[in-house]
Amino acid sequence: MDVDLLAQAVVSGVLIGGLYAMMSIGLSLSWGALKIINLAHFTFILIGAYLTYQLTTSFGIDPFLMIVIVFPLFFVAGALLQLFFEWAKVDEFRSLLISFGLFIIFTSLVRTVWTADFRRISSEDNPYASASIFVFGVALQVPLIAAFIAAVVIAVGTSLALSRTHFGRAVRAVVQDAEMARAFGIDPRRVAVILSGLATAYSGLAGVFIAMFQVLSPTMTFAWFGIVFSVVILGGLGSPYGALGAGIIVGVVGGVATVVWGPLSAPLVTFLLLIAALLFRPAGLFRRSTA
Amino acid sequence: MTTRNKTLIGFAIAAVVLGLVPNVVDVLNAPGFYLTFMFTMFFWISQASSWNILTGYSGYFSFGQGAWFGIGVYTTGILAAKNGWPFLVALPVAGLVGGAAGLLLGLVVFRLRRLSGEIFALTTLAVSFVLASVARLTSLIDGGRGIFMTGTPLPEFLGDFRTSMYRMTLVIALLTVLTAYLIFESRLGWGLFSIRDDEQVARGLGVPTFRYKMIALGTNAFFGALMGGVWALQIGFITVEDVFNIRVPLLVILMAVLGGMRHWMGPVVGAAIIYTLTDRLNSAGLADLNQVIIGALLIVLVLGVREGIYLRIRARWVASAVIFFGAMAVLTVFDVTSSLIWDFSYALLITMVMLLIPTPLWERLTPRRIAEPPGDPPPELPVPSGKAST
Amino acid sequence: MSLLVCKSVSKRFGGIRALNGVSTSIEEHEILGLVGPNGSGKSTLINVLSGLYTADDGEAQFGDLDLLRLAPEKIAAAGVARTFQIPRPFDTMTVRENVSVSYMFGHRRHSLEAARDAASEWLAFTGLEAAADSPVDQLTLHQLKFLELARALATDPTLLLLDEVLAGLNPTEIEQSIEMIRKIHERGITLVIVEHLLRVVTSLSDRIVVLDQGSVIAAGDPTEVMADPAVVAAYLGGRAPDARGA
Amino acid sequence: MLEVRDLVAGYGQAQALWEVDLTVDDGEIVTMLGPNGAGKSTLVNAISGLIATWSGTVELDGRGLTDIPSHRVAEWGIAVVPEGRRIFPEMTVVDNLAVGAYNHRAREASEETLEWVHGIFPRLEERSGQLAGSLSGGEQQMLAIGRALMAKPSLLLLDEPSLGLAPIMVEAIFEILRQINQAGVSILLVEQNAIDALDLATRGYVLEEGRIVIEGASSELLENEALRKAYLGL
Repeated sequence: MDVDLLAQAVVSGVLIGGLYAMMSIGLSLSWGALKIINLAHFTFILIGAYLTYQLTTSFGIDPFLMIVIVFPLFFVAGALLQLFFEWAKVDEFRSLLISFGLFIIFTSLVRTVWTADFRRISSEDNPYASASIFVFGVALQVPLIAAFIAAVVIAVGTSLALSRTHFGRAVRAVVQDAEMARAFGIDPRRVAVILSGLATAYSGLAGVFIAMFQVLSPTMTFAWFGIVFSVVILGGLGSPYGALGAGIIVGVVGGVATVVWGPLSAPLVTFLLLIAALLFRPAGLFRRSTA
Repeated sequence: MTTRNKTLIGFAIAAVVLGLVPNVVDVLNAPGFYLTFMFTMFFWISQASSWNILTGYSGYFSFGQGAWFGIGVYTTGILAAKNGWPFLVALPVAGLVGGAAGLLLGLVVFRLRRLSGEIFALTTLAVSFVLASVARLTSLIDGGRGIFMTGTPLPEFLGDFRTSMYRMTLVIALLTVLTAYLIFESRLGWGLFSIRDDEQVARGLGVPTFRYKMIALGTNAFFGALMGGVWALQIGFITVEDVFNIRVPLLVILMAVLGGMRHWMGPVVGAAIIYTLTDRLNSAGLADLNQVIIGALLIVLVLGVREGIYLRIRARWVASAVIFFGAMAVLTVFDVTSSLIWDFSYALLITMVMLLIPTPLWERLTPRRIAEPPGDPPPELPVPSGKAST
Repeated sequence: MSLLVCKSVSKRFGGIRALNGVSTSIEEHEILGLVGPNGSGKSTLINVLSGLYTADDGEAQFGDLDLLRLAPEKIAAAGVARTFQIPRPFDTMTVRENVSVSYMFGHRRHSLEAARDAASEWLAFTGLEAAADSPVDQLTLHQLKFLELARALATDPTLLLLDEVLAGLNPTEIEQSIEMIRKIHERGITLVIVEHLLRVVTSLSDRIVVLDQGSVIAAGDPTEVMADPAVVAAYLGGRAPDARGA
Repeated sequence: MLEVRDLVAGYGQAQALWEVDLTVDDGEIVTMLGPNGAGKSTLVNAISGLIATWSGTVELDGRGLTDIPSHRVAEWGIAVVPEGRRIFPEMTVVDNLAVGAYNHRAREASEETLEWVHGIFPRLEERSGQLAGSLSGGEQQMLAIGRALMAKPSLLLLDEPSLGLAPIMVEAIFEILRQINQAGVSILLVEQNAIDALDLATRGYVLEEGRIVIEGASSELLENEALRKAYLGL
């Protein structure tokens, strides 16, 4: 076996793992903290990607600038969506169905606006796609590195916010015992709206990075299902560090499997890992067991 | 006569009438797409009904329909197309392989730990992903090359390809719905309903929950794979991407939820409605709009018609019948559209609009008597005995 | 003759000992009152005996079966039924269907047809006929509690464990419920009642077992037991007499 | 300071309280006694806004509490130590305390309050970084009280703090309640443990089947036969 190839696989696996983590944190937070299995996150990623494609192509905006545009836009969308869920008073099961409905609607809207053709930001508008940095002799795409850094920033930032700030403590209190949180002055609704905004914004950001180096198509969400759910479950619901760790594991395992058994084996190994986790550690790999 | 006998006679009549359709189409020299339209509907009715036996009855939410479907497709693909088995011998084997796979999964997930709802759902989803990967990797199954079904010979007594497809899917759909009905009206069914409502209490009352869940999952997988086995022929060229995608489970969920998961007829009605809408909008070149409508419909129904369309129809059966058949009659007589299928779908749409009227508003619009199906006594309000003063 | 003999039944939750070696017996055809202050382990004992929780230790001999080693459905089939303090009806079913299901399974297996008739009988017994075809969400709390009873009775139990049947009811409803419990007892069913309304328990029960912090602190004739200093201390607090924890 | 008039409340359809009247004056410790299921927890939950009241009024220092959103009650000076403690098990001890000081009034002073609480419960300071779920029962009770104190309440509601604790721990907790009271916090103590509670309180009420059946000074109540009757059903 080629050691260089393996090293390359591990390093790029780690990087792509960062992207996986960013794609998954939104769903993980929504499921773990808001008790809403929000399939619409898949389409938030998709829309984030297409929006990036459109604005960079039409107006020549720098792809990295899209981060500042997408974040607030998606934050508001997520907050509004949460208000809708609150209004509809949905339980976990019905949230799955409703967000599935949203998933279908958004996906076909994307298809209507941008057609089913493959889209890619032209290299003029996106100089980063072809740029690589050599680290230890391994070529790494710039967008992938950027995505990894962004994922680390998001995971660390969210984790710190959850553990150190008043808002973060309020979130955790609401998740563990909403009634008691309320008794101490926390408004669970406000917390949920903000959190949903953040979760949605993260998904939108993942889309920005995807647009930077991948070819876009409206059906790409389906390929994400397996990876994102693997990361969410392996990482433990609602845990940003968990998502980062699980994203990297999924990325590396996939990369190594590709080198060892060929590219087709990567999903198999990933999903077997997911099934093992579902059966033996449904709370995730990184969760301290408390009970 | 008992309700059960009436229903069974209904099944027999449906079987005979639907069984004669190819002959009628032949005699009238009607276009062949009528048969295609109907057998595709049978496919979805069977898929949705079999899914509902597990999820609607027992409450264990499954994303795994694609797995059972795919097992069926690939089993007949391998046996009939690659190894030359007679198709009608390969077909039941497909069902059995699917059923066995279902039981195997059940053995693991129901025994190993009591999985909560979402974890069970995701496990079933993951199983179809794994199967897809295995199929893609293994050259014995697919190996990324796909399987051509087009040369597979079918017995002559089934008729030409379309008619054969029609007859096979009809038989399987009837069997699936009949099974769903028989379970619905049995101890097994009631045991499953009690599991859905409160599994702990069900066990405490003596329901053998493990065995019942296994039967439900096995039956679901069996019929899913059996129909998948037939569908391999319709696909023609089997690829992993076409078979193990998220489409089958998603549509099946939609259909059952829309029609209503609490009744055996719910998925039948849901499948008929969704498939008709999808088919028409696609043929009108509005595939994307179609998806938007279906997604919106799902949201509206989940929020507004929690019991599902079928029970709504029962509660408003007079209005439904009048509007549907009235619309059909008007559309056909005045020849508004180009085909019967269009008439059917317009009538369906109009009826749906009526069904979406919220119950409180509906009750104010109609005198109560008319909305009541005959034979069913009006639900009596309980007499509060010594109710707490508030 | 003893119908059920519990020997050092124990159950821990995390660091808390909910049941700390409970030994007691239930005689055939008696009404046994199970009382004790909040958190003393009464409901836990019911949950352990009905198989809802798995005990950590001990045994509960019911005939030649050890209830602590049986799955809940097997316990039901052996003839032990229970009710829940907060009613847990099957909420997509009508009242009649709730009772039918329990008759179909329960102690002996019955057909669907037989269950419809039997359900009527138990609905009549509990006075729920008028509400028979209503969905359960239209019932009052009082009716839901009687539905719990009807459903438990339909399993044809020899031993019935009642967990706080009276909680949340008003005085009139309490009187009606007491009558119902007497009627059930007259049918030859052995009853264990967990109840916090002591005046009711003492008047209904043949015998009383008092739990405190997961242990039996007294057992016997209702009036005598309730005058026991250890019991008084368990309820009123203050300096614990030496009997405590015995 | 606290005035409850004609309070009616319950869960779902189950009415648990019938026209309850009670008052707590500034600086007082008042105890609400009663057997299991008498409606004591419902009373605590209704006053602290955890459940909606059906009718009647709850006033703190003359301001009505029944119509404000329940997450505002803390701001107005009521803090609760609920039955079963209900600390946030997967948060650290110090984070639990910080949640207590979430309301704006308390947040500003939270550092001083934390010092005060650590002074009362040195154990909580030692265990600062530990997950609350891993504490012993007694420590969890301390944490629940500490968390409530962090809210800088003028009135502290306690729902059966003695539940499930060893007698020696009960004694310690009650001693601390006395300290807290001397620091100027009024206390409404809901208890089943009548003798210890009356020992601590100046006045008491007895709740039976959702109604107040006796009220009076602690010394009188202890001798009252009706108290025994309410508890022991004799």
